[in-house]
Amino acid sequence: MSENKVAAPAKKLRFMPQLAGRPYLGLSLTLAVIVIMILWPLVTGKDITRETVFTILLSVTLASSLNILLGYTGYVSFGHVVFFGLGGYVGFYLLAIQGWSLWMAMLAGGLSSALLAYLLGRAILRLRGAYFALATIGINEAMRAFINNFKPFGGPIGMTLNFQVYRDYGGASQALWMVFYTMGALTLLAVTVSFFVRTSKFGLGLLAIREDEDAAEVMGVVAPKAKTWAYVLSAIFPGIIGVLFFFKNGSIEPAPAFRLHFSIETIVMVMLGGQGTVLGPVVGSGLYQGIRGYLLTSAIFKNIQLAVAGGLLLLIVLFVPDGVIGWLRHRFPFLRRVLQ
Amino acid sequence: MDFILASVIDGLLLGFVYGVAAMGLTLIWGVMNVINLSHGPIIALGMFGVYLIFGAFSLNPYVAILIVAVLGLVLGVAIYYVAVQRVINAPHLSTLLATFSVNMIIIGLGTAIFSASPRNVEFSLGSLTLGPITLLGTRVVAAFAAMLVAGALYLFLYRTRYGRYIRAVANNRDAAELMGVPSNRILALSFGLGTMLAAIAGGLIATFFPFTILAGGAYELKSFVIGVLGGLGNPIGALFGGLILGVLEGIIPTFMPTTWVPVVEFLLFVLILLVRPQGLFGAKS
Amino acid sequence: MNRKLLVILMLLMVSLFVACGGDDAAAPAAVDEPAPAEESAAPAEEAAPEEAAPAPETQTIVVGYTASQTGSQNVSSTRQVNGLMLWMNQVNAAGGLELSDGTKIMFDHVSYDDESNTDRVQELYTRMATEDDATFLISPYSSGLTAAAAVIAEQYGKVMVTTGAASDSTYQQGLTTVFQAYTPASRYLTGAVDLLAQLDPTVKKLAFVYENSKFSTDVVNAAKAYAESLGYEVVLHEGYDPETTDFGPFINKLQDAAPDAILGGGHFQDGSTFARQINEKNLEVNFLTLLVAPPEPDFADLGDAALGVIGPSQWEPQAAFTKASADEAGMEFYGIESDQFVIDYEAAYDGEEPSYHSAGGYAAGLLLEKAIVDADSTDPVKVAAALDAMDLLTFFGHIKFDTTAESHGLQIGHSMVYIQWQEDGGNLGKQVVWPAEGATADALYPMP
Amino acid sequence: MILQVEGVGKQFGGLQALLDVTFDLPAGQILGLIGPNGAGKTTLFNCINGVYAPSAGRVIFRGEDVTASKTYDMAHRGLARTHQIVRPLNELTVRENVTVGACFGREGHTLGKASQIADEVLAFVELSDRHDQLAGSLNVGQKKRLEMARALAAQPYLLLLDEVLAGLNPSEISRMVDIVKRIRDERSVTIIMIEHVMHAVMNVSDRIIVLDYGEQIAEGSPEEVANNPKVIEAYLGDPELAEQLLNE
Repeated sequence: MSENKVAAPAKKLRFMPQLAGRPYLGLSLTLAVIVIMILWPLVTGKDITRETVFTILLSVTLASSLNILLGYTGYVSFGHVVFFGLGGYVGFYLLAIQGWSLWMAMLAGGLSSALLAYLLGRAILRLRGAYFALATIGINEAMRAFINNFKPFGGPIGMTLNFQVYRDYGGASQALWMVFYTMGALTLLAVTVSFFVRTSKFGLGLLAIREDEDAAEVMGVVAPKAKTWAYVLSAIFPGIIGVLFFFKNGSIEPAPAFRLHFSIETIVMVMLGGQGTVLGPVVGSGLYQGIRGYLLTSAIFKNIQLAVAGGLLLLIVLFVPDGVIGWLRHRFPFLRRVLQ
Repeated sequence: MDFILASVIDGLLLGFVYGVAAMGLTLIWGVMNVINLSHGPIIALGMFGVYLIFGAFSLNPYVAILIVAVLGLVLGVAIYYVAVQRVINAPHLSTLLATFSVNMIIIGLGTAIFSASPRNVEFSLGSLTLGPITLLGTRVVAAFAAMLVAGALYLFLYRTRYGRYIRAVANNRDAAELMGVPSNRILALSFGLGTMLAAIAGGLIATFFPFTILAGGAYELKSFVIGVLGGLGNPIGALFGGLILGVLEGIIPTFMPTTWVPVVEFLLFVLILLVRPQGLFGAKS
Repeated sequence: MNRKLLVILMLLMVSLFVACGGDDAAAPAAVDEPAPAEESAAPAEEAAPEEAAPAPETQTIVVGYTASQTGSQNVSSTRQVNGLMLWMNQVNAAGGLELSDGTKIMFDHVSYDDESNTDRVQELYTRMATEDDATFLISPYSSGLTAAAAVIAEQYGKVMVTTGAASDSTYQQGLTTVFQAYTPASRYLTGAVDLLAQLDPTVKKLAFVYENSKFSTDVVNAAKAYAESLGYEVVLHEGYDPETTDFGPFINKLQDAAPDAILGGGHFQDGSTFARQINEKNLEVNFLTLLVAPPEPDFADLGDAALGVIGPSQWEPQAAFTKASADEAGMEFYGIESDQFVIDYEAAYDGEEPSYHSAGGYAAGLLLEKAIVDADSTDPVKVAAALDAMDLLTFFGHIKFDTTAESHGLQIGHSMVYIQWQEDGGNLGKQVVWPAEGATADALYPMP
Repeated sequence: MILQVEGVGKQFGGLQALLDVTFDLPAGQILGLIGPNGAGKTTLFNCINGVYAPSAGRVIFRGEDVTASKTYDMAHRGLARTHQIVRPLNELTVRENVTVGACFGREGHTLGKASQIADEVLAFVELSDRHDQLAGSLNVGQKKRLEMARALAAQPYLLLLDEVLAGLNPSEISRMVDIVKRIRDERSVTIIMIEHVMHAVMNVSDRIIVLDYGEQIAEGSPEEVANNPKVIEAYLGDPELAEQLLNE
């Protein structure tokens, strides 16, 4: 390992924003990119652009959240979709059956995911490496199977929303725009949270855990607590946007809510952009959705889009494990100030 | 009573086949600490292999399984050299994602070629009625075949030179290398054996259940559960793990709705990971 | 330094825009339709509408739908699409529809493969409603996928005629633009219970083993309530997950509960597998009714396992819905007659026998056509109003929609028939066994 | 007394790694811990700083019983250590590594204050010019000093140094010995050091404890220990060689 690092160019820039010349440049850049994305559908005036950007924003939020655990803390959560699904379910139940407002339901969805993460965290974060990854898969599958049998949540057929609900939000087409802007706001918030975690003392502790958990503990990082909070933080936004997503969908069922593949796609986005960086998940999500959209619609690749995506992933894992942003940071040290 | 007996026997017969699938997964983990996320698609390829050979040449499915086994071995070795070798010492995330990308490639190509529509190997060995219990011929044969495979694996690992090499590499790769074991080739062979077992399990399942190219996913998850039950890295433990899972799948539906089976399975899985990660029968530490 | 930053900023934006824009630019390549044999001969107009007819009066209406070309629903879905395309080709071959102002309406379609996957359905219906400018939508096959599509139709205010989607619950969500061609799920098995009562009044114990899907759950909930109201005892009531391939546990439970009759199933794949495994396991059963699978001609592939199995059907070739029968009942008749539909369908698809899914597909198109004619317009609001007002007989049967706010669009005119696979001179064949007035044979009871 | 170790023992399965180790350490001393490989020195460190829970005995730190505390508790209480095999946080910069020590150590400083301390400590161990390099890219000697800096940044009361001289060349050794002395003198940090480089440990230690097969076989001033025949026998094996070493 160490031989590789010797070759790395000397870094001249400082990492901590409060010490750097312009502390929030990286954050501002990232947020600017997202704001432009949010405004893009207004420019084109097309519904389909809004739908595409919505998908990207959703991915950015999920990827940025996962990055707190995966990139900063070094724990591979393969079943992270469990928070999306559970939050979505709790919120949807409150919304559709109990008649709560969307906002309260989203809050409740986020909180229930956070609570699940807190309870789980104390138990499964003791596991390391592949064992942790396996446990997260097990939890997701157990949760899916449980919800599949849980009658208040509709069991296997899930729940549907009565369309009258959209009237409270100005009709169906108004509601779609509202959902979109809410998604945008949440994305900005999630990325901002990710940035402040990355540049905080708490975040430094997480990075130390990622590099060497035992050594970090010897230095005084209370790893069990820090890991649990990282887990909780990485669960909140998936829970909130789960509610928003299924509100938009109008129905929720166990299979789409707890689709393991969805977690893995999110990991791929984080990897593609560069794990452990703030901008990485944003770029990774955009790239991934762009590639996926292209493959799905291309005449040549549409039938084998999954295979092509798999091939790309393999190339990234084998040859660019640091992702786009990680690679740029290594290759062009002067970019480290901007590409955080 | 008949009801419970019939359920347990059904479960047990299936359990042998689950065991073979899980042996493949756990062998790879034991030798190289890689969780093979392409396990499911390879099981599905085993199913399709038998389906195609049976359909095209009208070969007996059990002969077809022999051919599928060889192909599975070759495929596994190829996957090792292409996708795994380079990241074998990298953090777990890399091997997980590398094997997952193989999963995507197989599923992607498989869906394009075979579509996601269900298939059936139209093959029957009739059934065997013993008092209140009716056993399907194909399932009985599959259970025997699974026992044979497990026995052969045991003999291979403990009675042959390459088997000893594999165990040596599993134990301590560096030390084995120093003693002159060609560790990279042994790793490739182990990966191939793991996928071969998966393909065989798929072939056996295809003789009695319908399947799609996506069908392997469920058996992959079962293999995780079994692997953890029997101790990850312990192929013989996996066979017992398979039997336990099979019996659970038989017994649970006798007193609660069948759809609760996966809830119990996965809770057990997480619980064992937390409490006894070395599995019920111990494994390499 | 600032210039470098600027360059990076621009690069990032460009890459993201490419990512967003890529989706806008290209549409998923439309699926290749299973080409009906007559297509090549028929619609020359379709190929070059501007030249064939004077431009101002011809309007081409795009109908959007997805098909499960792959995935678990592919058998039934393919039949449904075949039926729909037969309708479209026939309308276009006949020169389209003519409105009172002289405008000619031609139909075109846009469709994608939904892979029997809910997420895909929503993505694709959104695309059809926005990007592909589909004026009207036809549902995908199956209640689960249709519920997903209905949300999009409602969100974008598109009229959608559903077919192959019986679940009642979808229509109790406050939909306003979705109309159901099928008899709803709640009336799928009630007739089977009546049939059983007639065949053997001594029977008391029933078992329901059914797929955990929207459709089958709606069916079984209604049938169970009905059976219990008639004094039947339900000794087993259990759902199985849609991807189930091993019915062993359920068959063991059935053996243990020893019901006189088994009702249930779900869709084609699981239903066939269930029937096959019941047969393999030599389960003693007198009366077996399964959803969806038995009426499909492909069910005959099961051989012995199919014999005696009963299934509810939305339509059978033997059904005699003709102009004459409509006149007799004092109802309006519209479109093709049953006999002609069978002949045209077999001619178009190399002798493939139509199933009720095929008929449903054709009927969905036919209803849309009729609504446009009645509305004398393609305006969605007017067409929806015409559908609301519709009450007529077609080759598919009686059609009338619920117009109450609670269950708007629910089919209330149409009703089911029941078929059973029987042996006739060594050949397996479907016979209509219920209702008695339309029966072509007596039901085999107990089943062989 | 800053540290009291009372009858500490540690067993791994059938192996008795430590048996009944007892000593007191007054503040301000440098205590040398020597013994052959496998004598249990690092195990003793691990029992003191909470990596292992001792199987027997008590550890009292600054008057409080801290037996079987977590490592991070010990860090917060003012105990810091280095590792025999260095454990840099490879993908973080040198400065970030040291900042971690300051942030999460005894004082639990804020990020801003911690990085000031990091700069100061890096200057103290003469690593300032490397502060922006990734820790993984340092050479062994630099990594040893990084370990030391990280531990110091925590501003501990007691510092456990595990073979900080191993693998260093003679000039690096004298530089490091100098640093160790200055830590005690300028920063009034009490130190226990495990060391194999005899002349160095004899030179800096106020007192020395000798372990052999997990047992404490001698304790005393460097001279006493060096002349203890039991020590010479057990640890140094060949008395003549021992003498030679001592005279170096």
